[in-house]
Amino acid sequence: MSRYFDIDSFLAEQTRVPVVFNSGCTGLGKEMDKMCQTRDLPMGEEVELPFWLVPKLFEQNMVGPKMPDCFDERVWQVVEAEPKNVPLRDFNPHFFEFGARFTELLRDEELHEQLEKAFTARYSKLLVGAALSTSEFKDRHLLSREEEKLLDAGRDSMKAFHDWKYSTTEKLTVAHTVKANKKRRAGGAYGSNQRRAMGDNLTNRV
Amino acid sequence: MSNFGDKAATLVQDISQSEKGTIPPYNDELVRAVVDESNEHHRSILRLIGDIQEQGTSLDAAAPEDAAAILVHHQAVLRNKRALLVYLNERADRVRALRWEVGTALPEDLGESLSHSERGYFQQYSALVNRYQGRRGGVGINITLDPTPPKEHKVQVRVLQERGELVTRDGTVDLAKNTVHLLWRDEAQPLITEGVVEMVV
Amino acid sequence: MKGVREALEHQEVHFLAEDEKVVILPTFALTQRALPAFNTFGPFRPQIQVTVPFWLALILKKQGRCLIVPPRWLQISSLDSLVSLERTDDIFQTLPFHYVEIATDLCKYARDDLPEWDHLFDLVETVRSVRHNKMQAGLRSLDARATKGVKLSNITLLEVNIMRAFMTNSLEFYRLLSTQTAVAVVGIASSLSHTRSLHLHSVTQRHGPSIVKVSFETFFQTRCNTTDTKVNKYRRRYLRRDLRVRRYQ
Amino acid sequence: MAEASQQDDLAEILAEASQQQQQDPTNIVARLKRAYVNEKNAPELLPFEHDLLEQVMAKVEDQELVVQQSREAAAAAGGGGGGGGGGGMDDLMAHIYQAELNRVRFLIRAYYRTRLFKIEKYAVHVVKPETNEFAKLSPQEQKYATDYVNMLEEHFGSVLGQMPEKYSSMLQQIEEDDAEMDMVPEPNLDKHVFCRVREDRRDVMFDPNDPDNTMDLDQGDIIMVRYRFIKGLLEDGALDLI
Repeated sequence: MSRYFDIDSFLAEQTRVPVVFNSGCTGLGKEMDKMCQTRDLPMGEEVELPFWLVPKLFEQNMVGPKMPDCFDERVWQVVEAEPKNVPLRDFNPHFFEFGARFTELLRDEELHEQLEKAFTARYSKLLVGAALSTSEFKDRHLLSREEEKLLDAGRDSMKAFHDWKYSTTEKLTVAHTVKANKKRRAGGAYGSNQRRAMGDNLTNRV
Repeated sequence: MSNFGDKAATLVQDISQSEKGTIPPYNDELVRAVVDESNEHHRSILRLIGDIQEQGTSLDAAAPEDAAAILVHHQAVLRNKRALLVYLNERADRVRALRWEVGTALPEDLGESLSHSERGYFQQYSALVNRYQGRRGGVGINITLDPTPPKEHKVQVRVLQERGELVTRDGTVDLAKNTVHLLWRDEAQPLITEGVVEMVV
Repeated sequence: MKGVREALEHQEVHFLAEDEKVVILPTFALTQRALPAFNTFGPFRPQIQVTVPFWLALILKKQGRCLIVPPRWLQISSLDSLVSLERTDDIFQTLPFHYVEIATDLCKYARDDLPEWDHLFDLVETVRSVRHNKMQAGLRSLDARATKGVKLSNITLLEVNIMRAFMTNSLEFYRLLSTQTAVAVVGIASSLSHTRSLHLHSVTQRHGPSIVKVSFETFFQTRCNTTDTKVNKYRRRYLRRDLRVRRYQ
Repeated sequence: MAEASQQDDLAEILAEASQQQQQDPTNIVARLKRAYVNEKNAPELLPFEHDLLEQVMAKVEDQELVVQQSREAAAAAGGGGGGGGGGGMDDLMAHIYQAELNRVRFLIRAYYRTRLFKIEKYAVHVVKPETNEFAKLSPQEQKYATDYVNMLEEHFGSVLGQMPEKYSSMLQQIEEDDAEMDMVPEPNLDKHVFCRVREDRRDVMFDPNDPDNTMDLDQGDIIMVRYRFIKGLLEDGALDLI
C-alpha cells in the first residue's frame, strides 16, 4: 500500500460519512452518537463516522453508508453549470481523493462518472491555463487540495524555468529586450501577456 | 458523531501545515496521547472478547453488535498507528534532508526540535552516508557535493571566518578574513556550506 | 534528500544540452591530440573550423580563444519563417532537441559572434511562446484516453520538463478517476441511485456473513489465551529473519 | 518563389539541426548520462550499471593524474600565469581536463544520489527477499539498504514499541503470519513517463488488456506513456526515458 504514508491520503479519510448501523454496537452508544441515551448503540441508528471507519464495517455489512453532503445532487448541478467558479474546497478540501476512495468502496457508477466529468472540466477550463503560466492566479481558494497540488507542480516548474532563463544574465540589458518587446508588440505580435510577464521578470532581476 | 481518531488527525494536520523544509518541535505530548488512546482501545477489545468467552460463546458465534464494537476499536488502533507513522515518516524525511544541507553536525537549535530517537536517527543516517561515500567499502567519492550541475568551474569567494591555510589543487591559499580568492567550485562548496566563505557575484 | 528531486531540473536539462556539438574558429594552436580523456578534442588551428562540445566552446569563448559559429537555424531569416510556420501549422516544427538552451547561452556568452543577438533572443523566445501556447492547447484537450499513451511529435526536452510534473500528475488523476480504466463496476448503488443511499442485501450476497468471525479469530484468538504480552513485542519477525540471512550470507 | 525556397531552406536547416543529436554509443560519458537520465525518470530502481561505473571511476582516476601533470607542466613553464606560449597551453589543457572531470563527477554523484534516494523511499520493498529488487543494487547499495531499514525500524520502533502487541510492526498494520505486508511503500509502475525512441518498432502493444490499441514507434519519436507499458522496451534499449 504505497499510499499508507501519504499525508493527503490520510487526511482525505477524515471526511465524515453518514451511515446507518445495521447491527448495534456494544458499549459505544455515546462514542458513536453524542445524543445516544444508552450504553450500547441500538440497531438502525444513523450516525456520522469518519471515512476511515467505514470500509471494514461496510464490508461486514455492519453499516450502510449514505451519500455525504459534498456529493449532493445540488453540488453536481453547480459543477455542471459553472465548473470554473465552484469552490470545491468548501464542499470538501479532498474532493477528488475522497471521491475516488468513496466510489471505490460503493462502486457507484453514477458518482464515478460525475467525478470524472468534474475533474475533466476543471482541468481543462481552470487548471491548464493557470498551471503553465506565471501570471497572477486569483482562484486558488476554489481549488481542492488535489487541484492545488497540480497547479503548484506546474507553476513551480514555470517559475524555475524563468529563474533559469534569466539567471546570470547580468549582461542582458533591460533596455535591449524591453525595447525589442515593445516594438514587436506594437507590430501586432501575439501572446502579449506572456511576453509582458517575462519582460517584468527581467526588469525585476536586473 | 464519533471523535475517535481526532487526536491522530491533529498530529498529521500539524505536520502537514508546517512550512516545507522546516522541522517543528516534536509533539511528544500528542504522540503519547495517541499511543495511550490506542492502548485504551486495545483494552476494550480484550474486555469484549473476554465477555464473549465468559458466556461460553466462541468468537465465531459472537453477536453482531459485539463484533461491530470490536471492529470499531480495532480500526481506531490502526488509524492511530497510521497517524503516528505518517507523522514520524514525514519528520524523518526532513531530518534526513538536514544531512545533505548542513553536513554531519546537527545545529543546536534544530536539535532541540527533534525527539531523542530522531537525534539518534540523524547520527545514524549521517554515518550511513559517510560509510557509503568512504574509500574503504564505499564508492570513494563525496556524493554530497554538486547538488546542481557544475557551471562556472571557478568561483570567486570572500572569506568570512578566519581559516588559515587551505591546500587546494592549485596550491596553498591563505584564507585570511575578508580576503577574496578564486577557487575551484567543488573545493569552495563545502566552505560555502559551512559559512566560512561566501560567493562574490 | 536535497539535490535529488524526483524529476530532472531545468539546470540539469541545460547540463545535458552542453554536450551538443558546435563549430568554433579557434584563435590558438594546439595540435597535440587529447591525452587519456573521456572525449577527444582538436586539433586546434587558428581560423580552421573545428567541432567541439558546447561546454568546451563556452570555456574557450570566455577566455577569448575562439569565435563560435552560430548554428544555421539561429539566423533571423530562419527564425522569422519558423515563427510564421509554427503559428499557422497545428503540429510542432522540428527543432534541435536543446534549441532554447543553446540559443540562450549563445545570447549570453557569445553575443559578439551573433548578428543582432537581442533580436535573435526575442525571436527564439517568440518561437518558444508560440509552442508553449500550442502545448497548453494540447493539454486542454487531454482526457482519460491519454492514459493509453500519447505521441508528442517534435517536442524538445526543456518543453517536456516544463510540463512534466503537471501533465503526469494530472494523468495520474485521470487514471484514478477514469470509469474506463476502473475495475469492473458493480451496480450495487446505481439501481437505487435516486435515493443516493445503499442497499445492503447485495453486499451480504457478496461476502456472506461469516467473514467477520474468521478474521477476528486470526487476530485475537492467540492473544486471549496467552498472557506473555511483552515476550513477542520486538519480534518483528519478517524483517529480522530476512536481514539475518543477508548479513551472514 | 523566393518564399518557397526560403521554406525549403528552413526545412533543410532544421532537418540538419535535429540530426546532430546522435551520440557515440561507445563513449562512456554518453552512456553514463543515459543511465542517469533513465534512472532519474524511472519510478523503480534499474539494475546498477556495474561495468560502466567501474570504467568511469577508473578513468576519473587516470584523468586526475593527467590534470595533475598538466598543472605541474604549466607551473614549470612559467608559474601558470601564461608567461610563455607553451605554459599557457598547458594551463588551458589542465583547465579543459578539469572541466570535463567536473562534468563527469557530477554525473557520477547524481547517479549515485538518485539511486540512494529511491532506495530510501522503497527501502523495505528493496530488501524483500521474494522480489529481485535486491539483486539490482551494487554491493555498497545493498549494505546501505539493509542498514537503512534497520535504523528506520529502530526509529519507528521507539514509538511502535509502545503500541499494543500485534500493532507494533512497521510492515503490517496488524501482524499476521503469511499475510501481505500492507504498509510497505512500493514504486508506482503506472506512473506516466516520457520516452525517446531509439529503434523503430512496428505495432507496439502497450496495454495487454487492450491488444487492439497499438502504436508504431519511429526513431526519435517522443511518447508519454505509463512506465509499466514500456518497461520491457527500456530494458531492450529500444527507448530511453527523458
